[in-house]
Amino acid sequence: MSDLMQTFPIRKIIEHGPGVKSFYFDQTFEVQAGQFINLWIPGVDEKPFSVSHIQDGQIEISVKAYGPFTHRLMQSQPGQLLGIRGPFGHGFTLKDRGLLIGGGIGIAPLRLLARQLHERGLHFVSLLGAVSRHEIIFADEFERLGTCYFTTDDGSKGKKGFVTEDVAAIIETEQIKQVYAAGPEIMFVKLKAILDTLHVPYEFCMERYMKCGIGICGQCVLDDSGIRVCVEGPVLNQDDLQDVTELGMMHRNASGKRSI
Amino acid sequence: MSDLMQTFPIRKIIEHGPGVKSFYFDQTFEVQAGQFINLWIPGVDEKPFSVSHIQDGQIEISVKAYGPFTHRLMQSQPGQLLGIRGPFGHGFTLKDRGLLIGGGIGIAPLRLLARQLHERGLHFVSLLGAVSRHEIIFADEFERLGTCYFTTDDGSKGKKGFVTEDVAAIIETEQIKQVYAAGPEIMFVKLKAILDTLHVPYEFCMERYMKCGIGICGQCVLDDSGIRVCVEGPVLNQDDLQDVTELGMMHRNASGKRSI
Amino acid sequence: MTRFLGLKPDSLLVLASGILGLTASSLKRVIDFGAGAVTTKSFNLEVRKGHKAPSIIPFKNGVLNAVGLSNPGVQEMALEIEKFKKRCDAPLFASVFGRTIEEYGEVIQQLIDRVQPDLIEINVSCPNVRSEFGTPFGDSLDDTARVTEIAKKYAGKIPVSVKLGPHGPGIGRLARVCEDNGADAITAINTVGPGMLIDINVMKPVLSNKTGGVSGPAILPIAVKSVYEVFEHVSIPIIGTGGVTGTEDAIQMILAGATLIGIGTAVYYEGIEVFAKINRGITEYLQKHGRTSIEEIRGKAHE
Amino acid sequence: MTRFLGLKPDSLLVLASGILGLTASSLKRVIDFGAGAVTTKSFNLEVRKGHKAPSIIPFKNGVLNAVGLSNPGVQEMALEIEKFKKRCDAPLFASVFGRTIEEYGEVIQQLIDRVQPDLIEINVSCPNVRSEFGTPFGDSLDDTARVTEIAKKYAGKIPVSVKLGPHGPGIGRLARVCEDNGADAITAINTVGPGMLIDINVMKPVLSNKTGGVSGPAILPIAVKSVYEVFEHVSIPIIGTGGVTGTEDAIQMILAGATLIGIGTAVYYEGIEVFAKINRGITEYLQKHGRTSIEEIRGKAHE
Ligand SMILES: Cc1cc2nc3c(=O)[nH]c(=O)nc-3n(C[C@H](O)[C@H](O)[C@H](O)COP(=O)(O)OP(=O)(O)OC[C@H]3O[C@@H](n4cnc5c(N)ncnc54)[C@H](O)[C@@H]3O)c2cc1C
Ligand SMILES: Cc1cc2nc3c(=O)[nH]c(=O)nc-3n(C[C@H](O)[C@H](O)[C@H](O)COP(=O)(O)OP(=O)(O)OC[C@H]3O[C@@H](n4cnc5c(N)ncnc54)[C@H](O)[C@@H]3O)c2cc1C
Ligand SMILES: Cc1cc2nc3c(=O)[nH]c(=O)nc-3n(C[C@H](O)[C@H](O)[C@H](O)COP(=O)(O)O)c2cc1C
Ligand SMILES: Cc1cc2nc3c(=O)[nH]c(=O)nc-3n(C[C@H](O)[C@H](O)[C@H](O)COP(=O)(O)O)c2cc1C
Ligand code: FES
Ligand code: FES
Repeated sequence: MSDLMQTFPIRKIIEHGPGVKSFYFDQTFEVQAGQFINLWIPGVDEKPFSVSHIQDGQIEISVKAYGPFTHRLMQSQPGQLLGIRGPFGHGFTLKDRGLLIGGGIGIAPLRLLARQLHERGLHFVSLLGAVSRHEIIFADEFERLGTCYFTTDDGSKGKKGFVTEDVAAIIETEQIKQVYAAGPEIMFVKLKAILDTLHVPYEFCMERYMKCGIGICGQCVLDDSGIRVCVEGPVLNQDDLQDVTELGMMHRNASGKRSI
Repeated sequence: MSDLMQTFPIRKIIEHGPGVKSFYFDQTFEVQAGQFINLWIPGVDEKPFSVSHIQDGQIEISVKAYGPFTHRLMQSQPGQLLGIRGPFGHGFTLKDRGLLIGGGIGIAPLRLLARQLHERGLHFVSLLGAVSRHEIIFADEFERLGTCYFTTDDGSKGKKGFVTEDVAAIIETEQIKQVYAAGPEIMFVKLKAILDTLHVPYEFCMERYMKCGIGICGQCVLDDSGIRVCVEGPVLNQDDLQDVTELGMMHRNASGKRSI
Repeated sequence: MTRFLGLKPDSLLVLASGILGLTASSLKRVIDFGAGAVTTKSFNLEVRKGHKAPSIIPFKNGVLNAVGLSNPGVQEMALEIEKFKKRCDAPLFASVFGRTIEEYGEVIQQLIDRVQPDLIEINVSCPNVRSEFGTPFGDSLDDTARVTEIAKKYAGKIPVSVKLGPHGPGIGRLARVCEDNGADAITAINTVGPGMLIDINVMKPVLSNKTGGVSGPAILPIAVKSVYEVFEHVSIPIIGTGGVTGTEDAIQMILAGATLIGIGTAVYYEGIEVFAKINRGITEYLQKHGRTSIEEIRGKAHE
Repeated sequence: MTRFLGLKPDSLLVLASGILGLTASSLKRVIDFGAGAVTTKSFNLEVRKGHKAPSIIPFKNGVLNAVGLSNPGVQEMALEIEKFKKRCDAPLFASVFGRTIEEYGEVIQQLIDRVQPDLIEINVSCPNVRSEFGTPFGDSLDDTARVTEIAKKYAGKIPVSVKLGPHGPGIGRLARVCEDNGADAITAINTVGPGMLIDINVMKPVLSNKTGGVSGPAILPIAVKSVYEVFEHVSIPIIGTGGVTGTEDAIQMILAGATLIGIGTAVYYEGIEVFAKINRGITEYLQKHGRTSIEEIRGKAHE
């Protein structure tokens, strides 16, 4: 694979839940869980997405309909050509006794992480949360690979509430040595507070508005550290995040101006 | 080494005979006997020269004063920086029972050939000619490596006459299987006639006016074959020379116009 | 230590405009990695989203970009510059542009009402804005003269560098016009072209804007030649920019006549480490050639 | 088989001017290696030695050249063209230039008095002659119009292609002016820049002429964009030239709107084999995309 733009046909599309679809492409590169690619709909736009799975020579991208780009993507058909650049950035480091914490579509990169941990025989536990039962995607896959805890806002699966509420307890019971998280930024804010207190090392898969993916435009840079999410991230650990002052706050949109 | 221009200090200069000097540079590339480099005197001009020797990590270029460039070169001093690009083209193939025929400064590429044949334990005989005794450069080196025949126009060393006169006889006595020649083009014309009749394979190290050295300017191309001396040559064999109609005739100068 | 318009940057390498230049944190990090000075992304009065992605795309020998001068506007950038100045002593160059000649004056006014950059760089040469504003001001001697004049007027005692491209009526003549109108320095060059990349499977241009400026290794010889030409036409200092990714490239710029060296796309090819690497390389080069200062070789290729 | 101005070259690849274009033998060999047509080196009335060496020098991402339009003059070139025509049926394009606008007419006159090339290519865009003759004619809309007009007048029924560069007042507008004045085709582009390389040890420009035009991979995006722009401005066919070294590059040119594709510096990077290689690549590409003819995708990137 490379940073140069190349186009590939969509091999298969599978719908996973309300507004979530997976797109499959021939695998032409190796990828660490947490790394992302830039997906180009020719003539439309280009946006970053995590690789959520690799199997049978295909890579899988799992997308949640959100705004204009992702809605357009939902309408695409197998055989259609999309541009792929990447993989970009640094992924998760694979350690034993991990706790994987995922919220919403953030579960996508954790799915590949779970697979890679499992393949290396590393033990882990998952804690997945969403608004409701239907939005917890890939639940069965995580369950097949190890212990799973669930939380939903409406209590329709697992415990009613947020993933952050039970983290301390799970770390204790499951003798967790490493936390991996991906999901909405507000989740990171709460997790960071808990984990810093418990002194458990962690890696968060961050999202920021991206333009170049190759570390030059400055669009994805974090205050105050100056770290580029597209190069040094998207997976950042407790040390990388030490000097980040903007966690959960406004960050930059396409103009570079701060917004929520 | 590379096609890109790089500059190197002259490490040493040795005078070999009237108007012939050798220039030594650190060896930064491998070279086959017969290949050439382009030598740039910054601010002056750039001209092609064969590598005449490699020893103790240095390459040697042996130059005869001729016109403006070579006269300027004679004035340069050790330590001075010259540009070198190359090596370019194809050199001699190393075969057993060779006859090396050199005229004048054409002896230079044969010197490296003799060395390389010797190193591989291949048997060869040399036939070197010049105007007079003083102009046969490197005679002792050739003599040290094997049987040597000499001819001079004035008879001051070896036989009086031209190298071409004794070729057939030497091929017979020495059981020659391959002829290698370098020298004035008129020598090639005569040799070709003799060798084609005897059906002895040969390789000539050709000279043509050169500009690019990288096969694009077309300056060094031979009629009617279209062969480029800088890429397919400078060493060409009996097959390459089959369709060459311009041997010993006018060839192209800097403008591309034909002249002698 | 280098001297440039009364400034004394720790290195003669400057981060070029548009690269990691949106925020104080980003600019500061580049200084930590060895840059002597940093240039902000070009900004103007408005908040501009720029072109859709792909807007920055590597090709075999360089990078094509058409970000479309996206920027958060002068107010936000002034805040970032202020933040930078609080955290860091290194010189900061503010790059500005305008959709009209008058806007150059206004944006400078609004900027220096809030914060004092060490230099104001006037971007008249971005090839991407052609379709939007007609040809760049930098393609016209007259427009370049007027923009320079107005920039100088509003910049007051803050020095002004005009950033030129290799296109238009000749960069030497353009530089002369800038000098005549009071410019304190010339930045040469902006991106080249523009160029286009077409995906042969979907049969469409890859950049959303279709065309984009070329930067990176592909343009080095054009940049070196531009600096050489500017040096022959003016006596104000030059920030030599374009395709520098290593020490040898940087030295070429100096020999051509540059006082400072802009580093942009090299951050993609070599990482932010490129600043430290070239700093080290220049020191070694000077030692090897028995020189005590870079001043001794500046413009040497003209001799 | 491709159709181009009534010609039917066996391949849409044309040897570009200045590459292996001095003699019949050389041009013939390039045809044998798979070119559909060949262009001679540009020549004029005089015999020109050109600049001293180094005059052609590779750099990291391309080649810099300042051969200085060396050529053996129209008389000698006419002989070579005649020889070529005797030995080979493939179309031959004669590239001519003049030191004055009138000389373009004279050289064409003297040429066609002796021999009939299949097309006359008018070189108005060589960036190397700047210092000698002032700026290239191709930097001026008026000069380009006049040269085209005079060339058409003298060329009679032999078609004329004007070779343009990416510089000057915009290649689209230049092409329009050529079409308006009767040009039958446009060749786009000549070399870019010019550029300069400085040796950092001897501290001198490497080219004897100091500056030279940039060709090869570095300029591909600029060439593609130029062809794309010309295609939007005129309806005459385009010989798309610049930086093409492989099949993908060639297809980009076609999608941008080229009818034939010029191949120059690729001969250095890929050998003369490059013609056969790209011919094969294009056939494979058409098969893969279920197309029966290249015509079906010409200019497709404009849709
Ligand atoms: C490293 C990374 C990995 C991601 N992985 C996934 C994934 O696996 N699955 C998935 O569904 N989504 C993923 N996203 C988010 C995805 O990029 C956005 O959902 C998408 O860009 C939204 O575009 P839109 O036009 O549909 O919505 P918009 O309405 O344009 O935006 C919706 C949200 O997406 C963000 N966004 C928009 N454009 C960008 C951009 N260029 N770069 C980054 N964020 C942007 C906005 O800030 C906003 O929060 C990832 C983002 C990043 C940065
Ligand atoms: C492959 C090759 C290997 C050579 N090896 C040697 C060598 O080992 N030692 C040596 O002394 N000479 C060698 N020469 C010849 C050397 O290049 C010329 O002697 C030199 O170029 C003369 O330049 P000048 O200015 O001194 O003389 P000029 O008066 O310019 O020319 C004298 C002769 O050299 C030829 N010549 C001039 N310029 C060139 C050029 N650019 N390319 C090719 N020929 C040119 C002329 O045709 C003429 O016959 C070699 C030439 C070639 C092509
Ligand atoms: C992604 C990107 C964005 C750029 N944005 C600007 C800009 O806003 N203003 C400007 O004057 N130059 C801009 N440039 C041009 C650079 O400052 C620089 O002049 C050019 O890229 C050549 O230098 P380089 O090869 O070192 O990148 C941009 C270049 C790139 C690659
Ligand atoms: C060594 C060299 C000589 C050239 N001479 C000419 C010339 O005489 N006339 C001309 O119109 N173009 C000349 N060109 C330009 C080429 O024809 C072509 O337009 C340019 O090199 C871009 O194509 P490329 O990247 O495929 O080489 C020359 C190019 C090179 C590299
Ligand atoms: S997206 Fe451009 S620097 Fe990260
Ligand atoms: S010297 Fe240019 S082709 Fe041989």
